[in-house]
Amino acid sequence: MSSLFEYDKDREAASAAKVRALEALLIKKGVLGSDSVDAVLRHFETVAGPFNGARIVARAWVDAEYKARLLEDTPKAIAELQFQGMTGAEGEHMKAVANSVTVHNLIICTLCSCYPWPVLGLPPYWYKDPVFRSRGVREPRAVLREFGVTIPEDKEVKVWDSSAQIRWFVIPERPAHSEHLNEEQLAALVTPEAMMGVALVPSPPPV
Amino acid sequence: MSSLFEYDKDREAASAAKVRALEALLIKKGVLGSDSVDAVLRHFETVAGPFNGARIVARAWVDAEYKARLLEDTPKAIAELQFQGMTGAEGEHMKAVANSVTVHNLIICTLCSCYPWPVLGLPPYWYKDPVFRSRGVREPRAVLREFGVTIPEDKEVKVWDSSAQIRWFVIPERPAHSEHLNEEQLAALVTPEAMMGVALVPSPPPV
Amino acid sequence: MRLQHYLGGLENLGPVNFFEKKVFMAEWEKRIFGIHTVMMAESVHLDKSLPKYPLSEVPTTFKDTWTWASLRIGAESMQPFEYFKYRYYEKWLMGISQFFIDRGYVTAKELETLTEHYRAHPDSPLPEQPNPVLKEQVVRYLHHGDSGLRAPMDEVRFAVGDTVYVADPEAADHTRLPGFLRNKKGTVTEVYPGAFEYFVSTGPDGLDGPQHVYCVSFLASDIWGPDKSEPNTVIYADLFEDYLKPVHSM
Amino acid sequence: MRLQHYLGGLENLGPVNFFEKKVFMAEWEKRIFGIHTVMMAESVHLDKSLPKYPLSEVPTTFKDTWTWASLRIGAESMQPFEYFKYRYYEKWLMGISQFFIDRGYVTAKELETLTEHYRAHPDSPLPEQPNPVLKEQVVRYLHHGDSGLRAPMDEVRFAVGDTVYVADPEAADHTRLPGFLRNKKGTVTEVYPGAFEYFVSTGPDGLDGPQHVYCVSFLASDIWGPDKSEPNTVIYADLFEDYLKPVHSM
Repeated sequence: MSSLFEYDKDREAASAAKVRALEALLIKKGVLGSDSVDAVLRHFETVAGPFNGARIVARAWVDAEYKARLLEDTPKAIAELQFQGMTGAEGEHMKAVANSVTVHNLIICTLCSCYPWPVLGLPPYWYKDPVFRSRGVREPRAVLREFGVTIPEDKEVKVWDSSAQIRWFVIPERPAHSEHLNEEQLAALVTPEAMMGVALVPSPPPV
Repeated sequence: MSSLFEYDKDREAASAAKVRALEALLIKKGVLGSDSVDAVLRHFETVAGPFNGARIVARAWVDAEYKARLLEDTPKAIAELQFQGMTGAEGEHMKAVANSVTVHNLIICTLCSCYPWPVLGLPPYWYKDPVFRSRGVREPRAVLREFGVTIPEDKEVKVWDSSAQIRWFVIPERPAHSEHLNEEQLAALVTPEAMMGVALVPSPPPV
Repeated sequence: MRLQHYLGGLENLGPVNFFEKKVFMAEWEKRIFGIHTVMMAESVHLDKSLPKYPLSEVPTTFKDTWTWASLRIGAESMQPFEYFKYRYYEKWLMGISQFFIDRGYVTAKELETLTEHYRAHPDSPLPEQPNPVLKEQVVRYLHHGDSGLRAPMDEVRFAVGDTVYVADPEAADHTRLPGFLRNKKGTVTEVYPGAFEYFVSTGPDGLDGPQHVYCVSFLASDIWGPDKSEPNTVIYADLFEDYLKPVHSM
Repeated sequence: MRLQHYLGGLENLGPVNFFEKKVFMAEWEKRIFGIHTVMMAESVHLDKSLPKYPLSEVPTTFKDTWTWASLRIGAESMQPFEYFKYRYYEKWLMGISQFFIDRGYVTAKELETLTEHYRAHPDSPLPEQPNPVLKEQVVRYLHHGDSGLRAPMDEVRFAVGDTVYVADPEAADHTRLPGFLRNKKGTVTEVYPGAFEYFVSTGPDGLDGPQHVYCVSFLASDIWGPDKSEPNTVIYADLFEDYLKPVHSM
C-alpha cells in the first residue's frame, strides 16, 4: 500500500539535492541561519506532538468537569495544564469535539492539510493525500470501516472540514475496562488516529 | 510546451525495455509473429493517413455534387475514389461534416481517443491529452483561439464527441484565392488539423 | 463514476499542448500501439463481427477477446489520480502487460527478467519468428475493420426531433457515456440504421448486446449553464439507446 | 475553479493509504517543511498579526509576506492534472523554490548549479552560519503562533440557526471555499467571536481584510443527494462571511 507514496531513488535523490541546494543558498543569502531549520524540527520532537493531545484526552476522561470546560473553551482548558506552546503555530484557535454513544467525530481538511499542531504534531501522509481528502467528506463511514471502525447507522457521524481558522481535534470515548488505569496509563492508550477520529481507543489488556 | 509529454530518459528507457520484453515474450509464446507489429506500422505509412482525407476534401471542393454525396452517405462517396482500406479499422462508420460560412465543426473524443484512421491516420498527442478532451467541449471557441482560429459569435460551433460507432471528420472551407489550383494542389493545402476542425486552410501564396 | 469519465468540462486546465503534433513521443510507443492492434486483429470475437474473419485458420496462441473496450477498461479503472501520472501509451503498456500476466500468457517474473535484460542491452534483437498467415490477417483486419453492426431491432425507442434525457447509470470501470452529458436534456438528430454490438458488457452501466445508437445534440448552455458557456455552440454525441430516457420519465 | 478545489466528494478513488503513518516519506522532506516554517516565522506580516513580533530586530534578508496562503497558492494554481503527479512535499519544494527565484533571492541558474553539486556530492555539508537571533524568533513563533484575530466588525450578518446558502465566487488560483459546498444549503451553528484577517487577498474569490467566520453545518444528503449519501451524517465547515448568502437572496 505505501508504495503509492514511494517514488524511485532517482526522483528522491533529485529532490534531496535540490532542497539542500536551496537551503544552502538561503543560508548564504541571509534568509536562513544554518540552525534555523533544525530549530523547527526540534520543536516537533519536544514541544508540539500527539503526546500533548493524549494527556489532554486522559485528563478529560478522569475529570468530567475538565472535559466540560475543554468543550466549552478549548484554549482556556488546555492552558490549565500549563504545557508549552499550546497557542503556537497552527494552534491559535483550536476546538475539541467529543465522541459519545450517539456521535462520532472525524477531522479533515479537504483543501489542504490543516491540523492542530500543538496537540497532535504534524499529520501523517494519508491525511494529506487527495484520496482521504476526497472520500472523507463523501463516505466517512466507508472510510472508517476500512480503518476497522464500524459506526452503527443510528450513531451520528460529524465531519469537521477545516477551511478557516479553527483546528479541531477529537476526544475519543474512554475504552471499557479502563477503570483501574491512572491518568498517565490512560494517556498511553490514546493514538493520534483516535484524536483524528479514524480510530477508537481499544480497551487495555485484562490485568 | 511539448515538455508536458517529455519524460526523463530513465523513465523512457524503462518503458522501452519493458515493451521490448513484452513483444519478445509474445513472439516466443506464439501470440505475435516477429513481423506482426511492423505490418501494423507499415499500414499507417502507406494505406491509412491524412493523405486520404486531403484528397477527399479536395475532391469535395472541386465537385459540389461529390460533396453533397459525401455528406449524405460518407462511406459510399469515399468508395467512389477507390482508395484502399477505407472501411478498415476505425473507419467502419465514418461521417463527414462540412464547415461553411455559418458553421464551424470540431471533432473530439472526451472518453478516449476515437479518430477516423483510414482518412486521418493516427491522432497527434494533444488530441489524446486530457487537457484538450476537457476543454474542447466546454470552451471550443477559446481552444480554437489558442490555435489561431477566431470564430465570430454569430457563426455556430458544432462539437462532435465520439462515444459510440461514428468517427467524424471535418471538410474545411475552401480557402479564398485558390481558384487557379487543381485538385492535387488543393489536397496539398489540407492539414490533419483542418480536418479535425482546429485549423482553417490558409489561402495559397499569390501566384 | 471516476474522474476520467468526467474529463469533459473540467475548468482552468491551461493551454492545450497543440504544438506537440507527434503521434508517438518515443519509438517504444510504436511497439505497444502495434501489439494492441495485432491483438485486435486476432481477437476471438472477430468471427462474430463484420466481416466474419476465418480466425480458426490463423496460427496464434491468442485465445481471448481484445477490443477497444478491453484497452479502455484498463485506463478507466485506474485509480483516478494515477490516471494523470502516466502518458497515453504508458497507460496502454501497463494495461496490456497486466492483461497478459492476468490471463497467464506470460508470468510477471518472466517479463521482469527479460525487461532487465533489454534494459542492460537495449540493442539486443527480438526473436526472429515471422508468422506470415497472422501477418496476412493483420493486414486484412486493418483494411476491413471490425464492425458491430447488426440488423435493426424491432422497436426503435426514439425518433429524430425527440427530446431525450440522458441517464446516469452506475459506472465504476467502463462506460461509453461521457460524464458531462449525464442528466442533461438533448434532441435526437439522427437514428443510425441498424443496431450496434459493443462485444463487451459494461455491467450495471448497461451495454450488453446490440442496441440502437442515436446522434443527440445538446445546447452548450443547457450543459454548462447560460453564464458559463460560450454562445451559439452545440455539442453532438453518439449515444447508445440504454443511455437515453424519454422526457416524460423525468 | 480547479479540480484541486473540488477534491471533496470525488468517487471511486479506492482505499485510503491508512497504513502510511509517516509524516515525512524521505529525509529531504523535513528540510523543505523546515524552510517553509522559518519563512512563516520571519514573514513581514508578523508585525500585524497576534502577537505582534519585534520583527525589525531580527537579522534576516527575507522581506516578504509568507503565510499558508502563499504556499497554498502555489499548489492550487498548478495545472490540475500536474497536481496529482507530485507528492505533497514535492509540491512544496516546487512552489517555494519558484518563489525565491521569482522574488530574486536566488537565480534559477544558481539553484541548478548547486543542485548538481549536491547531486554529485550528497554528503557535502551546508554552510555553517548560525543565526541565534533568528533561531529565537523561530522558537517564539512556534510557541506563540500567528493569529489573524481582530475586533469584531459592527455588523454580524448571520446568527446561530440561520439557514444560509453558500456562494460560488470565481476562484482561479486560491480559495478557502471547498468546491463541494458551493451552492449548497446549510445552517449556522456557531458565530466565532471577533473577525479574522487572512493577510492575503484572494482576488475575485473575495477574501480581503478582516471578516467574520461562521461554523456552518450541512446534511450529507443535502450535498450528495439522498441516494448517494451515507445516513445520519453531518459535515461542518468554517466559512468566511463573504462565502455565505442569506436564504432570501436565492
